[in-house]
Amino acid sequence: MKRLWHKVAAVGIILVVLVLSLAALPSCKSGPQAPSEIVLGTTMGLTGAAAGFSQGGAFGLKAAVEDINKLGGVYVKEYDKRIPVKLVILDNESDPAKAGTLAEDLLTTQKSDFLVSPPQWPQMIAAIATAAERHKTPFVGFAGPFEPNQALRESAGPWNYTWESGFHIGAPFTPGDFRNVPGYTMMDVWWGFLDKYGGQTNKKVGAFASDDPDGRGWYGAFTPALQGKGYTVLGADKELGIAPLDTTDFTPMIKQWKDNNAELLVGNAPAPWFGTLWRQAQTQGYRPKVVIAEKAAMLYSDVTAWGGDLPWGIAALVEWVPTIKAPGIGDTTPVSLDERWKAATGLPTHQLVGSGYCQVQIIIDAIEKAGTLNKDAVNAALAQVDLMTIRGRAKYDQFQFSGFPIALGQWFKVDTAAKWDFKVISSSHDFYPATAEPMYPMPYK
Amino acid sequence: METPVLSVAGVTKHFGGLTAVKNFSFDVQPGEAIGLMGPNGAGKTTLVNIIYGIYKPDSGKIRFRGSNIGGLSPHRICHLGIARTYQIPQPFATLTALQNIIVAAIYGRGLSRPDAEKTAHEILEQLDLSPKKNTVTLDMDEVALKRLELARVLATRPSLLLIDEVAAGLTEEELPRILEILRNIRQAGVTILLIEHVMKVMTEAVDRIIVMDRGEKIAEGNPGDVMKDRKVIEAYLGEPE
Amino acid sequence: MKVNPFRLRGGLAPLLIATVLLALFPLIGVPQNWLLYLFLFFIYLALANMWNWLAGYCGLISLCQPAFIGIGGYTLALMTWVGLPIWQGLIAGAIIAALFAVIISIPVFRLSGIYFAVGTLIVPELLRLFFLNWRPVGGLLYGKGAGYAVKGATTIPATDIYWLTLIICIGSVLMMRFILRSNLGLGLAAIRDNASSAASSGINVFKLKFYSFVGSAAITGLAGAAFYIQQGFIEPTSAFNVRWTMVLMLATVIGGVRLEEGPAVGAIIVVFLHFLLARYGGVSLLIQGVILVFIMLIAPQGIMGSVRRALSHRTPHLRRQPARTRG
Amino acid sequence: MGILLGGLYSLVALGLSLVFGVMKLINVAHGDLVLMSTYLAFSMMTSFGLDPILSLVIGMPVMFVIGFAIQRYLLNRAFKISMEAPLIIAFGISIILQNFYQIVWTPLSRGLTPSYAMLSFSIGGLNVPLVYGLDFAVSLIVMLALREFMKRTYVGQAINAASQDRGAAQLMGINANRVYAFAFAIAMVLAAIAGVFLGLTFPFTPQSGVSFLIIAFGVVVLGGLGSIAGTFIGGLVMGLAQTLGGYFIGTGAQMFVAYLIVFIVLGVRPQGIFGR
Repeated sequence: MKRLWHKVAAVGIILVVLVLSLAALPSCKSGPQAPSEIVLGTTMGLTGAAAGFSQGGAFGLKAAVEDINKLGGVYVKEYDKRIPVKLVILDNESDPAKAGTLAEDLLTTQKSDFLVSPPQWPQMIAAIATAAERHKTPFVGFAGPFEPNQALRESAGPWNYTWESGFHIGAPFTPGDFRNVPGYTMMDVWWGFLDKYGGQTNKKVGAFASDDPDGRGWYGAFTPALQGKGYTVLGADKELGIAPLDTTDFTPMIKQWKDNNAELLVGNAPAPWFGTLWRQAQTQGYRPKVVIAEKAAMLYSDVTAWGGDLPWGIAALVEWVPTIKAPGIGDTTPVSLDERWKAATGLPTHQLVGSGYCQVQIIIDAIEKAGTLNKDAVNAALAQVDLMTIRGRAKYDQFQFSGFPIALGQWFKVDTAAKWDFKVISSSHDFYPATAEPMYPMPYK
Repeated sequence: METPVLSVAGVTKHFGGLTAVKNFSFDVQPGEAIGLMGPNGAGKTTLVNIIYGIYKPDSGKIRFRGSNIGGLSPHRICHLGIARTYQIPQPFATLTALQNIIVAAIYGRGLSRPDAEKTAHEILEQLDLSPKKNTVTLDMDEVALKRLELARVLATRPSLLLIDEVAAGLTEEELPRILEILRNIRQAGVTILLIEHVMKVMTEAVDRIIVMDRGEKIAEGNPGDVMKDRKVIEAYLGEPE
Repeated sequence: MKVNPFRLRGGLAPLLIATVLLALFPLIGVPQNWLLYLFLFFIYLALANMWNWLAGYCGLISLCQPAFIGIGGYTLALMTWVGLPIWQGLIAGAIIAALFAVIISIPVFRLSGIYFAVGTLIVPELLRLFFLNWRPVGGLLYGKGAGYAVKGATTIPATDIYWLTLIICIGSVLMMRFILRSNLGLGLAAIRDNASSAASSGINVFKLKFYSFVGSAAITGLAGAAFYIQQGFIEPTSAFNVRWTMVLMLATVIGGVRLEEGPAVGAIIVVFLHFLLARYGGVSLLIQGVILVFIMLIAPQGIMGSVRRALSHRTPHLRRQPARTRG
Repeated sequence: MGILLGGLYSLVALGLSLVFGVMKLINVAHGDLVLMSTYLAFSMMTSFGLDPILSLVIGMPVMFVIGFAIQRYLLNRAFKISMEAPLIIAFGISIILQNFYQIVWTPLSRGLTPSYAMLSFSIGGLNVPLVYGLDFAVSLIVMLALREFMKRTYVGQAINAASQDRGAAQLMGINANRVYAFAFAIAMVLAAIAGVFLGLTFPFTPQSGVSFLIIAFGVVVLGGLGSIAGTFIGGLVMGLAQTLGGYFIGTGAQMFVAYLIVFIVLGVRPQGIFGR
């Protein structure tokens, strides 16, 4: 008899805990759907491997939300009033397996009206996009390079509610698009630099990429393009230079590049990955004349972590710098935004602040265009967005992708406490002026 | 002559530099009860472990009803009809006495659950354990555990039973009962190999005694004769080590 | 007391009522986030049950559960790429995970006790590295480190996923009930208590452990595949991640290892932490780690173990753990 | 090159092997404890400009005390609970440490970069980084020193005895709990040395502990659990497998080849190549 009692008690406790835990989650404060605020939700890795990356993007999102709320919120015609914006950020600890459930949580518990995302890993974008599609909620995110994200979209889709922005690696824009001019694809930006100095090298290239969607997207697009321009990419048929994210020993590939005297070293990989490679290259005595390390050399905190003089002279895409001439919300300018970042964190410029900021500008524009918070109406309005943001002009193409302008920068040694400064060395845009002459060849001590 | 139930022929086992069992041979005939005795460390338990497949002998053969059982795993040996008890009882500590026996009846004899339960009750009755059938064995005393050990192995319905000390720790009053139990087991047709220190049990329960010292057989014969053997007395008294 | 196979011979009624109630949730307009929490709860419970089966009842501390989860997920994703329906992918995920368990059992079953744990820990890492270098379908932009999308995952409604995981979860609960009350459970209890004695009572120790390992792998693979339907995307590093092991252990240990209802209580708490702590980024895992250590030291039998002890008058055997024998 | 790297691997694995040999515990927090030393050295380098290798003068005693405390106050209690309790507690410690590092030192990738970390010397046309050479030399020295320590000192002999047989050691009048605590503390000193040289060789993040652990596991399994010489040789095999795998199959397959060898060895000889 006592045993039956155990059973009843056990089941009772399970049910009570279950109900209590569900009730305790703040979701249950559901009231009438008065649009007292517009909730923008996002999940990103505030901790874990992606944290350095997310820090700037998250700041940009928050700054934009502060700015719009300073103006009283977003004007929504349906209610003829300004509605303030609330931003909810859930930390997925840089774990893609967590991103999926948290994205769902954004829509169910947090009651997000719309989803946004700063630049982050394709896996995270995929997780949010999947949730957005299930709940038919517009998602405005910064995806980075177009090609791998388009591949993802094609295989995982349909993603009718996902609107991504970034830049193209090499794929051309549709005829008639205003972006069919120099300065909108990574290749184009690189040619601006390589056409000038490549001829002074032996045109032998060591190409590297991390084994992830970004890295593969780059490798697949760039190695043929480089070869088309008369460069020799060493071991391209054997995918020499592609290595998994946690690789610790790069000496086999470095040895090949060095033995074949590759005077250019170019690629796309995360910062720690490239930092290890580059350090081993230095101890091996491999000294190419040109180094372009996409993604790896984007952030100040990343390159300083390599230590020594390793960042010196390394080039990468300029995603966003405060010298861009572009509008923010209210009286915010790129320079004032950058100052806010520096004041808040004590760190030098973070390039992804602007990329985060512009996502909020886009969704606000779409809401105002739609004049309602109805999700389908806003989704339709997103297709009509044509807006100058702090990151450049935003306009979605038939792939629901908005390519932003880019330029090339290089890390300079400076006398400030920060020691390193990222300067624009080559640009086709008048609103994105070059601020320094390129260093060629790579400076070594 | 009948095929011996158990035939141990020239078995030797070394552990490192130590020879635990040395060229040991004996046969056990059907229905017989044999005693194996010897001072501590003589290698008795090792010999049982070799028979039961826990250790592999370095040389020699072990036959059960004429077929070689060397190298078989313990559960196979159990299925052939050999059962053993441990010197220190090894019950399934979180199960009740009844469940302990049911496990053996199901897995050792292949009974269905209801049949196993019925058999288990019978065996518990037989060994005076019925009052404790629902006690978790972790809470049982040493004497009861000794019997439970015997009960468990009986549930596998062995034709040969290797008993490693059943009477140790029993009081003088409890001895007759355990002797009776052993007699009952024999009457059911089970052949017994008994390791025991309690002389009274040895002399009353077995037909033949084999004496072992430092891995070797030093005497064999009926209980009365063996007890008078000079080598046996020396083995027990000569060197206390 | 830990396993008392004749306990709770009836008692299916509460489970049945709970199942029906849970199955009705999506239809009676329960808030959507409940369904989300329950979805994760179902997955975690199924996974934790399977780990409890191995670690709690067989004494096999398996650290390779992420391998089965990842294999389940990958099988599902790849099946959608060759155009097979999702439900076939699910079943295939379970089958391939079980087959994989059969293969790795050859080396790992030569190890016992703590060596078994070491051996199994390497397996997910080995698979992670394998999948980082493997691209069975798709072009340059897919597979290897880039991972695969589960095609068509966005078209499956959240409620369908909810029901699917409910079925898997209840399946795992019933399976545990059945096992613990069957001869298999009795045999496993015997092995766990005393392996050598079990062998000499006629139990084929290897066979029982092997069946458990493979069975657990199958359900774990199934639950893993179901998880990736919701996730929609799989790549090697998160699929074969030690974090899964953390979740399973946490759920089982908090609730009470070797207790049937332990994983259920533990899974509730883990799900709760999962969502609650996402708002306190940075300290979330730290807190989980502290909880794990704390519970292990203060209440090694977990919450339900302590509750049972409080309810039970027959305390001695609950306090004392049996001496574990080396298998 | 692989052999030199293997020296480092065996250094990382040594503490794990010792703890396993003595108390039959798989210390899954080993990688994170190694990382603690790396971060200590990093902090001392960035705040006081102290050379990472010199910082071991502080790092080793600190790690000794931490090791003693963990064993004394956490694991010792866990051993009394059940077989799996220490394993689960070590798992918890690992998670706690990882997140602690993340909060204190941020999740960025760091490196110990004194000027000599970039130097290299050449043997037969091959440029070998100076730190690789240091790794190997230090691991050899540490290995020999540990052997002598175990042979000649009382504590060493006691640890040895306890690792052979706890019961027997207790009969000889050795307080096993104390010996365990010492063994763990010594393992942490080994971890301290390993941590600094790892930091000099590879960049690290708060998550790096897991990969260190898995490498160490591979080494220990290859070499046989609890054996010093075996650990050393296991490390060399691991390093060699990694490098050769890299040369013949591609960088992506480096560690895969190494683990595959570990797994095959496990299947064929569970006690390791050199285990008893």
